[in-house]
Amino acid sequence: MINKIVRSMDEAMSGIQDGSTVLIAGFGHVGQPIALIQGLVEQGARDLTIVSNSGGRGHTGPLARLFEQDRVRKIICSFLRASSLAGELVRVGKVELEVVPQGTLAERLRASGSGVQAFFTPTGAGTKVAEGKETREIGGRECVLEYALHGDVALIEAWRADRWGNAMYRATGRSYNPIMAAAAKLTIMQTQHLAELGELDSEAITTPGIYVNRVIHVPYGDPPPP
Amino acid sequence: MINKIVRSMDEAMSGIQDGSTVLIAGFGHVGQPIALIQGLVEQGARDLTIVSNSGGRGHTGPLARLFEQDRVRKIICSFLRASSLAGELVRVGKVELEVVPQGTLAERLRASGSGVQAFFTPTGAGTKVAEGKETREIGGRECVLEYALHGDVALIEAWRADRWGNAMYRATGRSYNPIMAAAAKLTIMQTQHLAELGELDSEAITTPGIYVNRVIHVPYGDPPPP
Amino acid sequence: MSATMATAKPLNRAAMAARAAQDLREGWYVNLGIGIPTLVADHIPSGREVIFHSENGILGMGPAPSPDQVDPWLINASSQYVSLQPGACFLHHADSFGLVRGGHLDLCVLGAYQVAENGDLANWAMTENDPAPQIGGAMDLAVGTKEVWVLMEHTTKDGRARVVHQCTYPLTGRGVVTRVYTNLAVLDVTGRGFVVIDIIPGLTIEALQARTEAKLHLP
Amino acid sequence: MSATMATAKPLNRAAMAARAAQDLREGWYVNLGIGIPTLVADHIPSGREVIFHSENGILGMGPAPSPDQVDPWLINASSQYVSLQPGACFLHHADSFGLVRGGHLDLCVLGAYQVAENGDLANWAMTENDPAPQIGGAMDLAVGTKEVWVLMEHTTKDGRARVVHQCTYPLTGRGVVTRVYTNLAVLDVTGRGFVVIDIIPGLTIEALQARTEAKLHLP
Repeated sequence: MINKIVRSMDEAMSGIQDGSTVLIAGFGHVGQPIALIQGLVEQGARDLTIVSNSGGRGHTGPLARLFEQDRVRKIICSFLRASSLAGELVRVGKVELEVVPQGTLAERLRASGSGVQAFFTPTGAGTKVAEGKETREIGGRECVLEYALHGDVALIEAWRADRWGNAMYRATGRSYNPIMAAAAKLTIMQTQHLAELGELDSEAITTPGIYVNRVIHVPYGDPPPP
Repeated sequence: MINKIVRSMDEAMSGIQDGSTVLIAGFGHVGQPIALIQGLVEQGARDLTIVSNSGGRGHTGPLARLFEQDRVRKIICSFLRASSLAGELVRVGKVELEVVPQGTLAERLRASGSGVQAFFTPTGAGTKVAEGKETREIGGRECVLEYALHGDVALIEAWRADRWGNAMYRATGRSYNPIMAAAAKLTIMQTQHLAELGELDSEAITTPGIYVNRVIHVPYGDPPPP
Repeated sequence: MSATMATAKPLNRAAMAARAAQDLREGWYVNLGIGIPTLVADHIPSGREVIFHSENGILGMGPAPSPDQVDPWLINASSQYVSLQPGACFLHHADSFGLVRGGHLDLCVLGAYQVAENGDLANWAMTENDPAPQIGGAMDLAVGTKEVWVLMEHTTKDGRARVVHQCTYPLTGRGVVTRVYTNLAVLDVTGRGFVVIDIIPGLTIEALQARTEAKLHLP
Repeated sequence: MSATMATAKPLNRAAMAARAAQDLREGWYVNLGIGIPTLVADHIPSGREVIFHSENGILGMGPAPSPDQVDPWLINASSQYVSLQPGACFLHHADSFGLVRGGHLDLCVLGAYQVAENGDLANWAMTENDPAPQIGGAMDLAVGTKEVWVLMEHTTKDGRARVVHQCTYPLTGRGVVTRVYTNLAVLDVTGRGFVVIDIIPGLTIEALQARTEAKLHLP
C-alpha cells in the first residue's frame, strides 16, 4: 500500500544534502511551511541555495535561523527587505543574491515541474534583470530568455492531504505551493489535516500526489499575524 | 452589474470574423461544445483556422459540417484520422494541416494565455515535427523552440458557470477547456448548469471569469457515446 | 520658482485614491499595488462592479474584514488581511502571474519613484545597485496589464520632480505607463509626452509645470 | 529461415499484457497507450497499488465500469468509458502533459511499429508523408517518462521484423525505449543493444533471432 505519511520530523528531513537547492513555499507567512523550515534548521544541511518569494522579515522565525547559522550560500527571491537578516547578509557579501521578478520566478518553477527547459517572457525586458540575458523580439515584443529553476528539495504546506500525497490548500495558502511541489526531486509536505484516500474531491485536488514524496501531519498552527 | 450570460445563440456568435482562428475544446466528445460548434456552422464565418485536439471522426457532427461547407482553410491538431472528413480534405489538399504533438499543442495554448511568447520543449526533438524549427541543447537535452498559439475565438463547454463567467468542468470534460478559454480574444462558453454568483467554491473554480466573454446556458446534453 | 500654490490645496492620499477610483469602469479587472494604490478600492462609486486581483492568488478580492471576520489564511500582496467578493477564486502563483503577463487585467495602479514622458516606470530601486531589491510583481504587472496607472506624490518630500523627462532610477518597465495621478494633477502619457487632463482647483498650469521636470502639454 | 516455432506458442494479447503487468512496481505512476497496452491494467497482481494516468486528464484511472455505472463525462485517451481509483484527480491538458513532460511518470507502455536497438521508437506513421498523422500524446510520453516500455507483436502480420537495427518509419522519439515486450520475448534496450531477458517456452534464441532484424544479446 502506498503510504507517503511519515511519523517524525527526522524521517521527513532525512537525506537532505549539503549544497541542496531548497524551495520554500508560501507568500508572507501564509502557506509557509514553518514546521518544516524548523525541521531543516535542526537537520543541519549547509551551503544551501534557498528559493523563496522573499527573504523574510526582521531577524525572527525559522528562515532567519538558517541565515543566522551561516547555512545559506545563496538566496533566489523576488523581494528582499534591507531590514531582514537575509538582506543584511547580502549587503555585506556573506550571502549571494539572485533577484527575479515574481512572475518570472513562478514561471521558472512551473517550467521545471512541467518539463519546459526555458521560455521567452516580456517581463523585465529593458531593465536591469535582463542584463546579460539573451533577448529576442517575438510577436512585436522584446522578450528575455529565462530558464527552468529546479529544486533538490521543496518544503510545502497543505491544508488537507491524503496518503498518496494529494493535497488541497486554503485561500492564499496556495501561492507557490503547487508549483514548488512539482519542481523538486524531493517534495516534503506538512499538512494541517489528514484525509482518507478518496475523501478529497477529485475536481478540487490542487496538488496531485505524484509530486509529493513525504507528508507529515502538523495538526496546529494557523499562520502567525503578518 | 457584470453579466456575461447571453440569451441567444445569435448573440453568442456575434462578431466572429472570416479568417478567424477558432479554438475548439474537448477531447473526444467529452467537453466538446457541440451547441456552439453548431452555432458557428449557422453563423457563417469562413476561411477559418480550426485548432482542436483531433479532426473528428467520420462525416457526422457539427465539426464535420464546417469542413463539408468548405469553411475551413487550415486545421491545427495532434491527431487526424484518415477516415474523417477533415482527413480526406487534407489528403486531397483542400485543407491545410499543421500537426502538433498533443503536449506541445496544450503548452502552446497555455503559453498564449499566460503571456509566454515561446518555449523550449524536448518533445519532438529529432523527429519530423522538429523539421525547420530552431533547436538547442539545454540541460543536456535537445529541445525544440515552439511558439504561443493564439486564438481569435475559443468555444468552451463548462459544467457549471456564473454571471462573471467563472466555471467548473466535469471529469474529463476539463481537458483543453481551461487553457483554450485563456488563449483567445473572444471566449464563448456553453454551460449545462448556471450558478448564482458566489455559489461556486472559490477553491474549485477552474476557469476564472476573466477569461470568459460570453456564457450561454445549454441545459441539456451529456456527451454522446464515443 | 515664481509659481505659487497659495490658493491650491494638494490632494491627500485618500483624495488621490478617490480621484483615480472615479475613472475605473464597470467590469474591469484591476490590480492595486502596495501603498496609496491599495486605497483605491475604498472609493469605487457604489453599484459599480469592479473585480480586484491580488497577485498572491486572489481574483475577486474584497475589503479589509472587521476584526472578528479575519481569516488568517486570506491576505493580499501587502500581507494585509482581506475578504472575498462573491464570485472570487484562488490561483496558484504561476496561474496568477500568467493572468497578469497574459494581458488579461484591464488595469493596474502602481506607486512609483519616477515616471518619464515616454511611459518609462521606475518603482523598485533608487540606486543602480540596490543591495535589497524589491521587485516583487511590479515588472510583470508593468508589461502585462492593458493600462498601467501610477498614483504618486507629484514631487519628492524635498521637492524634486517625479514626473520627468527621463528616469534616472532603475527601470521597472519601458514605455508602460498610460496615466499618472498625483496630488496635483492627472496626466496622460501620449505620443507627444504628458498631457494634463485634470488639475486641482487653484493651481495654474505654470505652477504645475514648475513642479514637473518633463514638458507638460494641454489636451 | 531454418528456425521453427514447432513447440512454441506465441503469447496472445492478454498474455502479453499480463507478462508486462508482472513487472509493474507498487507505487508506480503509469500511462498505458492505446491498444494492447490498455490491457495491462487488467492484470496487475492484486494488492499491488499502481496509479494510472490518462493524458486526457485523469491521475488515478480505474477499470471499465459496468454498463449501469458509466459516466459519459469520464473517458480515457482511447475514448473508452473508465472509472476512478479512490484518490483520483482531474487535470487540464497543460497540467496533464506538464506531468508527462516533466518526468514525473515512472513508466509508459506504448504500442509501436518499430523499435531500434538504440531505443529509437516509431509508432505514429508508416510513411514519411502520412497524410493523416496520429501523433497524439506519444511524443510527449516518449521523451518525458522515466521508463518507456513497448508492447507489440514481434513481427508484422506478413512476417517483417519490428525489432530492428534502425527504424525506417518516422520517429516518435530518439533513444527513448528501455524495454520491449512482444508475443515471443522480453528485451531490454542497453548500451550494447537488445538483451533477451525472457523468451516464451519452446522458442530458441536462434528462432527468436531469425524473427528479429537487430542483433540479440544474452544477459
